[in-house]
Amino acid sequence: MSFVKSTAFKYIPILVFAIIIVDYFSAITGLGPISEYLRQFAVVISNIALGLGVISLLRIHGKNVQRRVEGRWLYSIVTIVTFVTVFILGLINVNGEQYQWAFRNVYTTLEQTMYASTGFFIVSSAYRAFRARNIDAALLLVSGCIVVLTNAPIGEVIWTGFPVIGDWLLGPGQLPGYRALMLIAGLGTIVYAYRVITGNERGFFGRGD
Amino acid sequence: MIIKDGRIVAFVLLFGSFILYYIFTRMMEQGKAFKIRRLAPLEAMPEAVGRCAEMGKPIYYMPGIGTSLSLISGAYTLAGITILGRLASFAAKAGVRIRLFTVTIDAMPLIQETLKNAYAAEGRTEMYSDDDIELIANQSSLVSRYIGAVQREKPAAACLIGYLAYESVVLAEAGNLIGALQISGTVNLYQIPFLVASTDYTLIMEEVFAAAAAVSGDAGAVGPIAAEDMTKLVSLGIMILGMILAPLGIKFLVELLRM
Amino acid sequence: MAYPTDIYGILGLWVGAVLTVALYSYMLYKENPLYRLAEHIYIGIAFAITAVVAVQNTNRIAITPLLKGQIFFIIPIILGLGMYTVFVEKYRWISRYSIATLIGVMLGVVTSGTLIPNIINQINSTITAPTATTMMGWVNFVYVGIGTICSLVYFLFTIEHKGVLAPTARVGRLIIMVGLGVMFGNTVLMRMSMLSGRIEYILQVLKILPM
Amino acid sequence: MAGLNIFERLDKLDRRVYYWLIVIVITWPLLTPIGLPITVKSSTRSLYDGLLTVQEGDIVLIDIFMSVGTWAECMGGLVAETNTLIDRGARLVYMGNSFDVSRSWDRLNELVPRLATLEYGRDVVFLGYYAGEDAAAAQMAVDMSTVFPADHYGTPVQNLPLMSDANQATDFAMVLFTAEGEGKWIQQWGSGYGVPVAGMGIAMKGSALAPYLASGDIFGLAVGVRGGAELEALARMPGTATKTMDAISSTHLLFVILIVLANLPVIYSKIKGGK
Repeated sequence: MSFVKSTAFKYIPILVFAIIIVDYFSAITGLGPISEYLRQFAVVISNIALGLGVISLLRIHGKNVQRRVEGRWLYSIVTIVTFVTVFILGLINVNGEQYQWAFRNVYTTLEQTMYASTGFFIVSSAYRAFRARNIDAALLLVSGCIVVLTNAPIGEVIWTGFPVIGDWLLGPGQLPGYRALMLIAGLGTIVYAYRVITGNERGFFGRGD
Repeated sequence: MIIKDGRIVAFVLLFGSFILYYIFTRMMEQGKAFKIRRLAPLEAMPEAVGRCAEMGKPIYYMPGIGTSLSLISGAYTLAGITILGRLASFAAKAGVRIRLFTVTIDAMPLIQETLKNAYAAEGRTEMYSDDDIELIANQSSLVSRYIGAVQREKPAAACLIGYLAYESVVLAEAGNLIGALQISGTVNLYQIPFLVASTDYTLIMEEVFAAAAAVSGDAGAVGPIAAEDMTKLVSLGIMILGMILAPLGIKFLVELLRM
Repeated sequence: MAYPTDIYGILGLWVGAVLTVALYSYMLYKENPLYRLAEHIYIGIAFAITAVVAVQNTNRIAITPLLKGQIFFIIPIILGLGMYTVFVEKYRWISRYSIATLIGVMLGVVTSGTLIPNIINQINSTITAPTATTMMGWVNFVYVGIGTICSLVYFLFTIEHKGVLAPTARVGRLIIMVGLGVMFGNTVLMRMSMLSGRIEYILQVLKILPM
Repeated sequence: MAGLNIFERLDKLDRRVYYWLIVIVITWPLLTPIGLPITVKSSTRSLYDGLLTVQEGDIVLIDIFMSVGTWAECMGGLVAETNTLIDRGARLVYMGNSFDVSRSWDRLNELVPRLATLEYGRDVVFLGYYAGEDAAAAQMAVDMSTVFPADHYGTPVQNLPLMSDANQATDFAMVLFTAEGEGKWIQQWGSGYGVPVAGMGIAMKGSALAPYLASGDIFGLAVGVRGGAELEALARMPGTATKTMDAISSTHLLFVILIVLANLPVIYSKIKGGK
């Protein structure tokens, strides 16, 4: 039993990896569906595991309410009530009017708004990063600004050269940097996969600990 | 053909690399020393933890916004969790609380065990609390939660290491605003400029994986990293050869790589 | 689309507008109770909606086929439920099997998804001669090729950047900076279009702009 | 701040100042549009030209990969594409793998009222959400009905006449991606079955897809909201993307001005340090 508890699971990643990768490379029929099922299994496991998040949410905010943590518990009530209400509405009928109303007006709005907030932060980030302290930073700054002026119609109005240089930068200009980064990310990922497969990555499925 | 057309080179690449990694691991076990390069972001961890201890503040950790361990982003999340283990041992020594925010809910058991093990190794099991791991449903709600918490709690340091997307600029700027020391790392190349701009130390691309290896430091982890440079040299060799052949109109290499 | 006339429609628009303002009050003012309210609504509703989708997915992918006789779909269901053993120290080893399965799938997906797009295609595109045999085509070919080689040299870490490698790595670094600048500049476009979308929405709710 | 010169003050500028400036420069052109001319990039033109090759009755697959968060970036282009394809008499199959895709579909219907004039099931179908990337696309290429036994509204595909003509990759005249997720179509449908692939990507796709465009793997590409505005200009249907372009101009100009301002202290200290 202790083998099952502490060792056997370490071979599962190798087994699953082997099935998917053999299916990927070889023309053996029959493996394809198994490999596809494994991927679906992962989706199911993840979806069922979402409940862990719900438990965490209810526990953290439930505690805040229970202990009347100052400045927090009222907000925690909002979280719990929102969650419970919308979840139940969704379970009853996902196409129901109330659920769709919440989806459309609350969820969609918050998603779009939060995502768009990057518009603010990107400027303050650039304000600090785009300083020509040395030639490296100057290149970052100049290429960034030319692309910005290429994307906006006003750039062309200021100088017709911007789109010409900008289009070159967007095409071949940035390509070597992009490629090199893609390459090293790829090579690094393969090494990492090897380390996990051979159990040299730490964590509970590794050799250590 | 046993191997599908168009995947022969990929097959050779994958298993060729694996063999190379194995050889280097063995070489290292037999006493050959490979220097793994200095990774400033990793070395900054004690400083970050020290700052938190001094100011009596927690350190924030965010292993990215991958939605599941089973996706490609899962690899980066996993590396982020390994690095978390390292941070946790520093934090345990200094008695600094780690607050973690994540949307990778299915990684929760792994995160839990990583923290528990790190604390236990320092004899500080009491430091672990489930409440310090905050699981959040999706990317954007995590952003709202994180930047809100940053302002209210004002952590002295923060680590953003894993699969990061648009939120990197928001989280990093929010941390920057309160003057937190920030360590970041991602393999998503679009986010690199923002992380470099807004955080103090950044692990760039494969450095995230190298850092995860440096954490353990044994032959099985470091050997493959040294071998990786060999695969880069091979890629360089092919590209140089190809650059010479192309103007001569010889398409042999290009055709070969398509196999 | 016209401005809604029914009470729910109008209420919806205003709720949306208030939430938008609430979130942006963080940036334009500071962290405040209104922001905090929006944040807490957000984490609640995001979980509710994700959970509803998770229930639907589980039903569609696993439970329906299981009930139709595809008995092996019991495996992921058991593994998924196994995740919950983390709360009971004695049985938490079961959750390791669930995690191990996820990691196995990840390893397969990662390696099969990286080899060709990230590595082989990148190398191959670099050494493929330009189709248009113009002067510019070849200039770009040489620039991209040499640039990629230099940039890759910059990322050689166990081999010291000495001799011919030193200037090569330096050029590589500069070329990477250009690439990062372009990515930064390009991202600005998307961020601003989205922000503009939000501001337009508020102006529409206020009836300053037509819907 | 006393005792600081102008450059040092600039350096310490509260970030809220420029956050507010952004709000102002977006609002202003929305209220009083300037309408700067938009030059069409060649990649957008090839996309549009490709749409014009569609013949009456051709079936086009449109993958709405965008989440609701990306509407401002991609909806304008999607609307222009849809309108152009309706003009050509194409039959349209929509799907998407963002779980909120049905919201995007509803929004598209609001923005293209003509979609409602088509006969659902014969001229247009919304299949709804699908999960997975390459595996899903590969499966669809062989047998669409195994991935989508029913459409979004639960109608079995057997009851949708359009879907009996569109059950595998070779039945389709082209695939258009929206926002992201183009890789699977290029790999599985483009390379695999020779189905022409194109579409509109988020701004960052401009860099990422440049090589695919050069190699002909995709026949056209509209990049971000700018690409959307170019499509609208080509189709002579100015819409949401065109409206946004003035705000894009003003914010981008502000961005560059701020960068220049940010660099003044650097230059100043260099000059001062050099003395």
